[in-house]
Amino acid sequence: MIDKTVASVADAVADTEDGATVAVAGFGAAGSPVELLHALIDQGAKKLTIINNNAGNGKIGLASLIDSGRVAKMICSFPRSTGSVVFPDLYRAGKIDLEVVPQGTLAERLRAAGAGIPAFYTPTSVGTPLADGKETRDFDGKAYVMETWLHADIALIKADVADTHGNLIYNMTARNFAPIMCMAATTTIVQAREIVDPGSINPEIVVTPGIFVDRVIHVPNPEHEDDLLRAERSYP
Amino acid sequence: MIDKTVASVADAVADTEDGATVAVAGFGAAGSPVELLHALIDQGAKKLTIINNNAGNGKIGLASLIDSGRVAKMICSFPRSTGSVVFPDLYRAGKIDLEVVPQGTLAERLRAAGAGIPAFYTPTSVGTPLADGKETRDFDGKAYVMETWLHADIALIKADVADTHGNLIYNMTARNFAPIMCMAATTTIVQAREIVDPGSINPEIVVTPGIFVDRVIHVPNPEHEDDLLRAERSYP
Amino acid sequence: MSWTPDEMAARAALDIPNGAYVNLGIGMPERVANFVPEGRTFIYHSENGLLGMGPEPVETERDPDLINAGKKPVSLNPGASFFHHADSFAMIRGGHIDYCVLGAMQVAKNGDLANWSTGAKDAIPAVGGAMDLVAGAKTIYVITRHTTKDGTPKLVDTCTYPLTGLGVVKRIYTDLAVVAVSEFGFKLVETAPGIGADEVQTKTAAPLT
Amino acid sequence: MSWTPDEMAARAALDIPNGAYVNLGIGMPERVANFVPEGRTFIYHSENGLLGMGPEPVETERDPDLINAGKKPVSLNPGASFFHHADSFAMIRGGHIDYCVLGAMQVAKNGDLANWSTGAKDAIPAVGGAMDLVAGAKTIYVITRHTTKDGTPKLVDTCTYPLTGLGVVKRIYTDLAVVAVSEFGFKLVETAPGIGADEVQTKTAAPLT
Repeated sequence: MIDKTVASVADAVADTEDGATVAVAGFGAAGSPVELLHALIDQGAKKLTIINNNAGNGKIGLASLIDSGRVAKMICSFPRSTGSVVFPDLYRAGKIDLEVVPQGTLAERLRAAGAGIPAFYTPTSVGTPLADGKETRDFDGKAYVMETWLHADIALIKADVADTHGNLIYNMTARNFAPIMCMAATTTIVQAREIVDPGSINPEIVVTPGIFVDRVIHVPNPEHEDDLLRAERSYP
Repeated sequence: MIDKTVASVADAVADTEDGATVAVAGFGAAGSPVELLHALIDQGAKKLTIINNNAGNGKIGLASLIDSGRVAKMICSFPRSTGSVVFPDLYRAGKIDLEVVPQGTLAERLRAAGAGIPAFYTPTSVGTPLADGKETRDFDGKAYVMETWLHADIALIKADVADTHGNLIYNMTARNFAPIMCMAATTTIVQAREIVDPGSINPEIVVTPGIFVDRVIHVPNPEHEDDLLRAERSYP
Repeated sequence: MSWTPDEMAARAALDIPNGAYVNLGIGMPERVANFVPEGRTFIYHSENGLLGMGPEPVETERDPDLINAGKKPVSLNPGASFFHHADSFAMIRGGHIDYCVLGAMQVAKNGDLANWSTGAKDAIPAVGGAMDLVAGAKTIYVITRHTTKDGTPKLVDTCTYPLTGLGVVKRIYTDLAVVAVSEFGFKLVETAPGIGADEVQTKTAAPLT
Repeated sequence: MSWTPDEMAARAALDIPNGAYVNLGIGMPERVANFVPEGRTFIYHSENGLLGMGPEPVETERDPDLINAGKKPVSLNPGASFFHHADSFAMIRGGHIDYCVLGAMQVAKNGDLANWSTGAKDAIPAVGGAMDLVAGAKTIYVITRHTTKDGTPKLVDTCTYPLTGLGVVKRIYTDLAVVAVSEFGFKLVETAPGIGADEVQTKTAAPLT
C-alpha cells in the first residue's frame, strides 16, 4: 500500500528548513501553487533561495513570500513584470540577491538535475553578459557555454489531477515548469485539485510519473493567482 | 493548410541517400516500423549507419536490412539477442562496424541532438572500457564522462495515431525511443495505424508534437515484428 | 509614407512560407499573426509550453491557465499540443522553430542583436527566453521602428547595449524599409512607399548596400 | 543447505522497504517480485519506458507492445505510466530508482561490478542499460551464485572482467550467504542454514569480516 497524500498544505511544508532552495512552479499566474506558497509563508522558514521563472506578482503567493523578507535569493529568467513591485524594491535596496538565467537554460538546468547530468553545453547566451565567467567551448566550429545542473531541496507544484502514487496531469499551460521541477527536487510537494485512486489515470497520459513526487495534498478549489491579482488581494 | 501525409511507405523513403544515418525506433519488436524498414530495403540506399537499441531479430525488418549488406555501421546498446543471427555473423566477419553505447547514454545523446545540446556529462561508464578515449571530468568530487549529441538524417517511426500535422501518440511500451528519435532526425518519417484530422487528439495527451515530424504514412494494419518472428517469416 | 506597425507586420509575414513553425515575440511581432498571407498556415509556438496557439479569445472564453509567453490569454488551433518547459526550449534550441520574429533595441550590421537590457545601472536584469530564441530558431527576423523616438538609429555599426546574441538577425522590418543582414553588412531590400534610399541611409548608423 | 534461487530472491526482497521504486535485472533478479514481504508494495521500473510493471500475464492477455526490458510480456499495476527512453534513463541516472537488483559475473571487495562482458575476443559487446543502472540507482544489490559452475569465486579482490561500474554494489545475495560491501571490504551478514562462515570464506577470493 502506497499513499503519498498528506492531510494539509501546512503539514506538507512543515519541515522546510531555513536556507532551503525551493523550486516554485508556475509561469506568471498559470500553475502557481498559491495555497502551498501561503502555507510556506505561515510556516516561517527564512533565508530561502527561490527558483521560479518570474519573481511574483502583486502581493500574494510568491510575491508575498518575498515581501515577508524570507527570500535571500531569486533564481529566475524574468523578474520584471507589470504587477511586480515587491521584488524590484527589495532588489534596488540590496536586500535580495538575483541570479538571472535565460529561460531555456533555467529549464534545462532543472531537467539536468533531475536526469543526473551535472553539466551541459548550450549556444544560449554565448557572447552576452550572461556568459561572463562561464566556460565556453567549441563543438563543430561553433561556440557553446557550459551550464551546470540546478537542484532544489523542495518543489512546490500545482497539478490538476493526482493519484495517491503521485502520478500527475496538469491543466493546459499551467504545466510549464512543473514536470522538470518535480524531477529536480529532493522533496516534491504537490497540491492537486482532484486526487484519484491509482489506476484512474490512463498510463499513456500521465505527464509526471509518481516516482518524481513525494507528497500530494488535496486542494479542491485552488485560488488562481490571476483572480487574486484582479481582486487586488494580499496575503496574509 | 498543412498536410504531412505521404501516399506510401515507398514514397516516404524514396529520397534516402547512400551513407545516410537512419534512426530506427523500437525496442526489440515493440515499436519496430516494419513496413518502413521493408520499404527502405526495397529503396536500395547503401552504406547506411543505423541507430537502434538492438541489431534486429530473425530475418525481417532491421535484421533483413542488415542481412542485405546495406548497413555499414550499427550504433546500439545491445546487439545480441536470442533471435539475432544476422548481425553477429557479419560482425565476426568484419563486414559491419559497431559502436556500443550504454542504453541511457544512447537515449540522452539522441535527446541532446534534438534539444541543441552538443555535449553533456554522465556518470554512466566511468571507469569502464566504454569510457576509453573519452574526456572525463569531476563535478562536486565525482567523475563523469563527456558524451556528444547523436543526430540522424532520417528517423523511421511507428506510431499508433497521428494527425495530419504530425502530432503522435504511441501504444504502451512501443513508445520507447520514438519520441527522442523524432527530435534527433532532420527528416522524421512516421507510419501510423490511424491518421486523424488536427484537433482530434487532445492537446494534453500528444506525446510527440508535430514540429518533430515531417512525413506521415497510413499503415492501417501494421505487421508486428513479434508475429513475423513467431511465424519465422523473412523479407524480401 | 512610412509603414504602420500593422504594415510592418504584414510585410514580415510575406517572407514566411506555408507550414512554418513560428515564434512571435511580445509586442509588435505579435501582429504578424493578423496578416498571414492567403493560402498559408503558420503554426505558432509559445515558449511557455504550447504549439498551435490561436488568437486571443473573447472575454467569456478566456482561461487563466491558457496563456502565451506574454502572459496574455490565448486560444488553441486544431492540432495544438502542450508540453513542459524543457521540451519547449528543446524545440527552440534544437533548431525546430523555423522563424522567430522579435523586437529590438539595436541590430548591428553583422546581425548582432540587443533587445533585453539597456545596461542601465538601476535596471532589473530580465532576459526571459530571448537569448534561447536567437541562439536556436532557424531564422530570426526583427520588427522595429527604424529609430528611437528621439531619432537615434537602431540599425548600427556595433551594438552598444548588452547583446542578446551574436550574428543572429537575418532581416529587419522597420517603418521605413526592409533591410537584410548579409556577410557584407546591411542590404536594403525594399523601402516604404515614398521613402527614398537616401532617407533610410541617413537614419541608419552603418552603410546600406 | 545452500539457498535456492527463490530463497536468494526472497532474502533480497526482505531488505527492500515498502514503497520503493525497484528495477530488477533480467534473470534471477526478476524472482524478487515473487517474494515481496507481507504489507509491502514495490513499484517496478522497466528501463524501456514503464513504471508500475506487473507480472507476466496469461497467454491470452499478452500484448507484444507491452514488454519489459528483457523483452518479455508483462502487465500493468494500478498507477502505471509510460514514458520515452530519455525520461526512463533520467529516472535511473537522476537517482530516482531506490533499488536495483542485478546479476553479476564478478563483484570486487570495493564494490566494483563486472556483469556485462567476459572480455573474450570473439564476444559481441552488448551492455544495454547495466552501466546506467549501476551509476544511477540509489542502492545496488546483486543476486548471484557464490561461485561459477566450476567453483571459481565470483566475489573477488579485484575484478578481472571488464567493469560495469566502480564501487557501486552494496550487498550480494548468494546461494551461501548475504555479504555486504563496506569501506573495509566484504562483510558477512548472514549464512544459509547449515553453511559455516569458513565455507563461505573458502569460496570467496577476498577476506570476509
